[in-house]
Amino acid sequence: MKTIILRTASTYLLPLLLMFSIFILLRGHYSPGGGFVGGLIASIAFVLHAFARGLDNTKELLKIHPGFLMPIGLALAFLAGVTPVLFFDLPFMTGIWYPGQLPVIGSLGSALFFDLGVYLVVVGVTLTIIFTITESA
Amino acid sequence: MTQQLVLYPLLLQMFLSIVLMFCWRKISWQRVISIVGSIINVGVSIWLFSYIWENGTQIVLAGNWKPPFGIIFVADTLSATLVLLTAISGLAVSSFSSASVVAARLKFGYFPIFHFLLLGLNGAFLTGDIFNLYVWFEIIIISSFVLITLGGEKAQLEGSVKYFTLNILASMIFLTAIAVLYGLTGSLNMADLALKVAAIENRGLVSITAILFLVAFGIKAAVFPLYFWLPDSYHTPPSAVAAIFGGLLTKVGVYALIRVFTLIFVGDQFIENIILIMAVLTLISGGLGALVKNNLRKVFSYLIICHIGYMIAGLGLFTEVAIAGTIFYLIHDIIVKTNLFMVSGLIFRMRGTNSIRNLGGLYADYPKLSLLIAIPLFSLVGIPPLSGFWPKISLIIAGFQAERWWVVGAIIFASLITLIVIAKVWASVVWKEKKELPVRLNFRYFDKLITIRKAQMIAPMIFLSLVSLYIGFGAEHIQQVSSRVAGELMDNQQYIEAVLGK
Amino acid sequence: MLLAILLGFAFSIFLVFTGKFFKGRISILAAGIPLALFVYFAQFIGRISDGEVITQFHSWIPAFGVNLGFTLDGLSLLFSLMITGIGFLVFVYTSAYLKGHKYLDRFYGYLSMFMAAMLGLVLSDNLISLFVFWELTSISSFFLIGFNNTSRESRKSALIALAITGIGGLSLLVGSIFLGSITGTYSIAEMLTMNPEIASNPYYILIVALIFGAAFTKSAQFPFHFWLPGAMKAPTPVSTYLHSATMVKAGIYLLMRLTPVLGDHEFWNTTLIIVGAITMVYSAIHTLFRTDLKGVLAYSTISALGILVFLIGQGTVDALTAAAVFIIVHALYKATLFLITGIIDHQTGTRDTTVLRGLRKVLFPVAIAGFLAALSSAGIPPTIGFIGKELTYESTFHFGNMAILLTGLIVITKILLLYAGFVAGIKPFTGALPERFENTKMPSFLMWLPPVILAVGCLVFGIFPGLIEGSLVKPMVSSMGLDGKDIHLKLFHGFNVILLLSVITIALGTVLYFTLKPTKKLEAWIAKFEKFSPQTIVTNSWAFFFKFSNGWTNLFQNGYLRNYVATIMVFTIALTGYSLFTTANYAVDFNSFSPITFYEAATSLVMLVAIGYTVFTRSRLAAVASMGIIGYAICILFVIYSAPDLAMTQFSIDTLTVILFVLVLYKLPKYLKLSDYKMRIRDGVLSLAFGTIITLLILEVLAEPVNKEVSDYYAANAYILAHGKNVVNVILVDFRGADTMLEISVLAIAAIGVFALLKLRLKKSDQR
Amino acid sequence: MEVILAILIGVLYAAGIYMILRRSLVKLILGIIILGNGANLLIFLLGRVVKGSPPIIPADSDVFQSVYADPVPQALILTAIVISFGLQSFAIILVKRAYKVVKTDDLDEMNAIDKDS
Repeated sequence: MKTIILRTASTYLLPLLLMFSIFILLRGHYSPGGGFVGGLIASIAFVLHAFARGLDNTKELLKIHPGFLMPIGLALAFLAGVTPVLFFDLPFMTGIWYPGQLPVIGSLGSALFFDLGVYLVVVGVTLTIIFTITESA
Repeated sequence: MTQQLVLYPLLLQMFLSIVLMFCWRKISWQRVISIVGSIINVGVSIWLFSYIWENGTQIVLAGNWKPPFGIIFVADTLSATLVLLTAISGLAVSSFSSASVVAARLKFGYFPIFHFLLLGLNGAFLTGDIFNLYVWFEIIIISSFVLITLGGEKAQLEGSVKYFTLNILASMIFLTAIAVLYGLTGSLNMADLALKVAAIENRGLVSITAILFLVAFGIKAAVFPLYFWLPDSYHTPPSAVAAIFGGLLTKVGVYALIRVFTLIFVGDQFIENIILIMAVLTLISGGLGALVKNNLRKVFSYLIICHIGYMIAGLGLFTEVAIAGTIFYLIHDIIVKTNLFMVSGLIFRMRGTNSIRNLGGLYADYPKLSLLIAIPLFSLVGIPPLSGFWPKISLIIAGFQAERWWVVGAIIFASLITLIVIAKVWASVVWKEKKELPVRLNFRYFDKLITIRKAQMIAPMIFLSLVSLYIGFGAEHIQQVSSRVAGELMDNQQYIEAVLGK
Repeated sequence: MLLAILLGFAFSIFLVFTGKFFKGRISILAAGIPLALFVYFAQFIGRISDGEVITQFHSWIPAFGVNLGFTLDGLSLLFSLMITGIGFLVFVYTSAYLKGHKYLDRFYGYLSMFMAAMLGLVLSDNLISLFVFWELTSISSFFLIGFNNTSRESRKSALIALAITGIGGLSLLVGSIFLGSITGTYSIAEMLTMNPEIASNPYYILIVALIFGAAFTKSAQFPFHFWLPGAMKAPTPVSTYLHSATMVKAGIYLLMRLTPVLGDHEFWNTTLIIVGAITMVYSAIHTLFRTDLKGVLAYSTISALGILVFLIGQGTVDALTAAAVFIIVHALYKATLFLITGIIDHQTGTRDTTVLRGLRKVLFPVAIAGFLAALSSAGIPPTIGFIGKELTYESTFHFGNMAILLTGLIVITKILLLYAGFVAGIKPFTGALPERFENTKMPSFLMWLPPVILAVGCLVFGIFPGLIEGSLVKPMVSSMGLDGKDIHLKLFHGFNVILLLSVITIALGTVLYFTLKPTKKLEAWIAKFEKFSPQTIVTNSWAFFFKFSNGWTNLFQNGYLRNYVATIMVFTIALTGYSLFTTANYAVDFNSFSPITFYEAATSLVMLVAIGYTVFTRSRLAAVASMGIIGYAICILFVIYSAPDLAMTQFSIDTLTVILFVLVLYKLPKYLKLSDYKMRIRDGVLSLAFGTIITLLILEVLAEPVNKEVSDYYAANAYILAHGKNVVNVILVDFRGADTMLEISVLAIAAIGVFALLKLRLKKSDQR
Repeated sequence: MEVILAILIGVLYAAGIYMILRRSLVKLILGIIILGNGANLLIFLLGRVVKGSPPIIPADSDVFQSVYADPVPQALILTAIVISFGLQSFAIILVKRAYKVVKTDDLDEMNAIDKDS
């Protein structure tokens, strides 16, 4: 597997795929996509990198254990959900929207942060599972 | 402040789980956070309960979308009561876990998952949306899978395969039922469903959907002939896990049955009869199983099944008196069963085994703890005026009024078997002479624990015993709650109006 | 009165925490309680005999109609005095009997709990609270019988006693609730006026039968009597107190208490007479060949209880008066006999009647007590036993056309009981003192004084029956709803048939005593008949029942997952199938369906093939791969039916699942065995049936009208209110965002689970 | 086409149940996955299917102009798929662990716990 081509390719593939995954995440509100699929694409990027460069390299690149992304993602999504409760006295999960439009993303609102949380959790979960299996296989 | 009150228990548990995940491997922190959080949770739940008691059913619209469009959380008296009971059991088990669950398990996410489980339970009690209920159920089962396999011992794995398969099967049937319901009504909000289902002309389809729900929740509630996963798995995980399972997991199934069959599928004679027959067979089967088993936790597992029969019988009789009996029993059972499994854990720590044949001598070695153990044991039997006794009055009255003699007979039969089983347990575990067992190397016997750990194990038992004594001696208050719940349930218009605001 | 009852409970709880500090001194403290209560109740004698009924009411659980209502009338007063009076003596006796016992504090704890429960039982006016106390007496009896908890026999007897009285208790509960349901109250006082309505109620027989179930088990009536001899495993004070003087009379009390409510009905009277008669004769015969003193006393107690039931069954003023007097008689002499048995056992170490002789020389005061008690038990004047017997004969002798039969039965019983009384009270003390007993010491006066006091009571009340006539007997008869004006207790009624019967009884009994010599051999020979006794029948049926339970449990809980699944599926298919075929209307409108295109047909075909391959292939990898193909086919369907988000998700998830499977699978061996042909047919039929039901269900649902209210709302507001155009995503993060929050939680939990499953290894010592 | 889909779903359910009834742990998991697929399709079909018009509001408009597929079942299925994925991955690892500890894939042999009663 660890052919030179793949190694070289993965160097470029990783950032490319990550970019793509974020694009998918951001456009989710308007076209097919969203945090979940975006997260999966990002994980695939890392998995490919791991295949090419070895698991240890990927881990080093990530700096933190991928499992750590799960509480971060959950916390982000949770915050997006409770912000209206804490600061606006609105019910849980009420969408809070920044007035005005941004490119690509469209309206900026709490839903986006929520989706970002989903994205992080999915990356964390997928990588944790696959890395753990590979390690103990 | 109180506008979102319904959600506070959920938000708190979610918050706790996330914080605990951040404290990965820092188990001393986790212990403290879990216990403190659980105490706060009890406070919040009491607040919620008293608010509901004063002001009636409350709703929160998640995302601020008006019903039936968004997900809605509804706290009527039943939900608030169950949330409170979950908080109480949760606090007890949290403290018990921090002493009895070995550090290796704590390091692998025991506490975060435990709080996710509590989150799932609270959510299931509070949600007013059928698909959301499914999702809560999934939270519950995935947490319970993780907890039941945590440690990966042989018995655990074998038990969990059965647990896993049958619970997944239940989820699939549940999902199928939701699909049919959505296909028929286009709605997921339970109050809205109640209206729309009532308007469906093809009653046969409604009946089939109801049966699918009955099977799905029946598996969760461990009703005959759907209970098989329970006796094969409940004795395998650590006793703290078994405590929360024994106290609460099957009760979610019972809750769901109660909710669905008092709100959405009402007045189907065929189904009511089926429920009654299932209840009677559950009472009998569970009792017979408890009688022949020789492992303390297996005996308790079968008793769980047996006593689910009481609650289901009340639902099947479907009168206000009967439902009040069901609710009272539910309240009693959650507290006592949680306590019982902690007792089994304590005994395990004392002797290194749960086999009744090899146990004995507790009375000589631990006289005071034996008396403490006696409280849940005899509450379970329903020695009056302890807690298990009172709901039987309602159930028997209801059986008499409906002239269902066989139901009354089964209730009596189950009570008798419970009495005999518990007396047998008492005689051989507490009274019998101590049997010399081979000492297990490095096993953390109760006597070897440091004082704080001992206290963490004993205090929750005292706490729950006091609660069950209160349920017994203060039966008046509990009965008021149960009657009010029964009144609310029997008149589903009340719920519908609270949700849809008509 | 509430305080009086609670005192006992409070004391036993108090002992739990402080028992250790008091060690030797608790006895005095403990005995003070029944004494104080005795005095308390005794002061009501005057008011009660004037016909007053003292009531007290405390609200407890009005929601159930359960309250602590207490009534002190003739009946409850007599019982209260017995409970506290004999209680006091037993408490005192215990202090010497169990002196220095390690668990003396526990013993007193149970005993005072029992006393409190028993008081509650006899004072309660509310049937449910009566039941509460009733059960508490059973439980305290359980603890007391099992007091020697390391003895296997004790434990077994305690269990049997609890099981039998447990059945009775539940029977009482159901009976009370039914009674409460038809009268609308649980208060006995309120039921008193409703006798005719109750008797004419269609459930009358059922209710009475249930109440009988309670009374017969508690008062050890045939065929439930066998727990009582077993209960004699308890220390002697317990046998004296619970199993002869008080608790076993709870059933009698219940029958007496409910006589005005349920009595005066053919079913009531006949059943009680028959059961009472069988019990009294059957167990009187049983006393004949016993060699264990306690065994003799146990069976004679059962017999005496039979007599009481028999008398209550007659229901006449005469009979109830006789019953009232006999309760007092029996309490006095039987308690005495038990206590002296305890002394003999304690001092000599044996209770074997074949060896005990001549003890008067070493235990003189005890011998006096025994002698008096035996006389009273035999009904020899001038003891009160004589009066009791005369009244009994009087009532049977005037009982209509059954008089001869009933009188005959009671005379036989009395003859046998005379024998029993003599064996227990006289035999151990007469004759020459064997060598082995020469060194027997007198026990502490705390032990011998109580039986002497009781024995003197037998004599005093016999000589001066006026002491109890107006104060206890008359009020008691009135509280059973009868007029007790004409009751006059006296020793000598003149020469009449009754007196003749008495003479015959005494003569024959004495002859029996001198001729019958029970030996171990004889006892062993008699024991052969145990095969036919109710105890054996019950034991055998229990064994059978246990076997059945085992079979039933293992039949369902057989450990095979596939059987569990099959059972569940059979259940589901049966119910849904039944509903489907009885109620559905099979209206499928094919025109409403969309036409089939090529892509759809091809995808479906691929999927079918893949499904078939997954199911039947013998290679795991192939199965996984074709499962992946099923997933991709579904993916294509999602694309065709306008669900791009779903298609994307399904595609990635499906791929990931296959990868995971492969990662795991390549370590596993090939499929091992395959189930046999029959099993596959069974499973095939089951699954096809379920599949068919699902298909039919779908077609049925599709024929129903559609309601799109909710999705229309989403579509209309997705952009305007929720700022998104991909409605599915808007639903996921906004309309139903809570679901998604949970969904990612599920993922996180699963990941932790996977991590723990693969990484966590427990040390041996941490395992179960 | 709905009829064919209905039959397909029936077959999926039947195949799933049949696989769950086998003795092999791996087949059991495959059965659960197939059953899950069946349930997802069921939700999809019962929400009524529409061809070629995804529930995405056209870029130039605030609301739908023409007929569109019901988005609710799609969202539900998405949630269900993801949840099933969590459960399945856990189940697959469970198989692995169970195989390592119990040393067999045969469910009938996983009964040791029931023998000690």
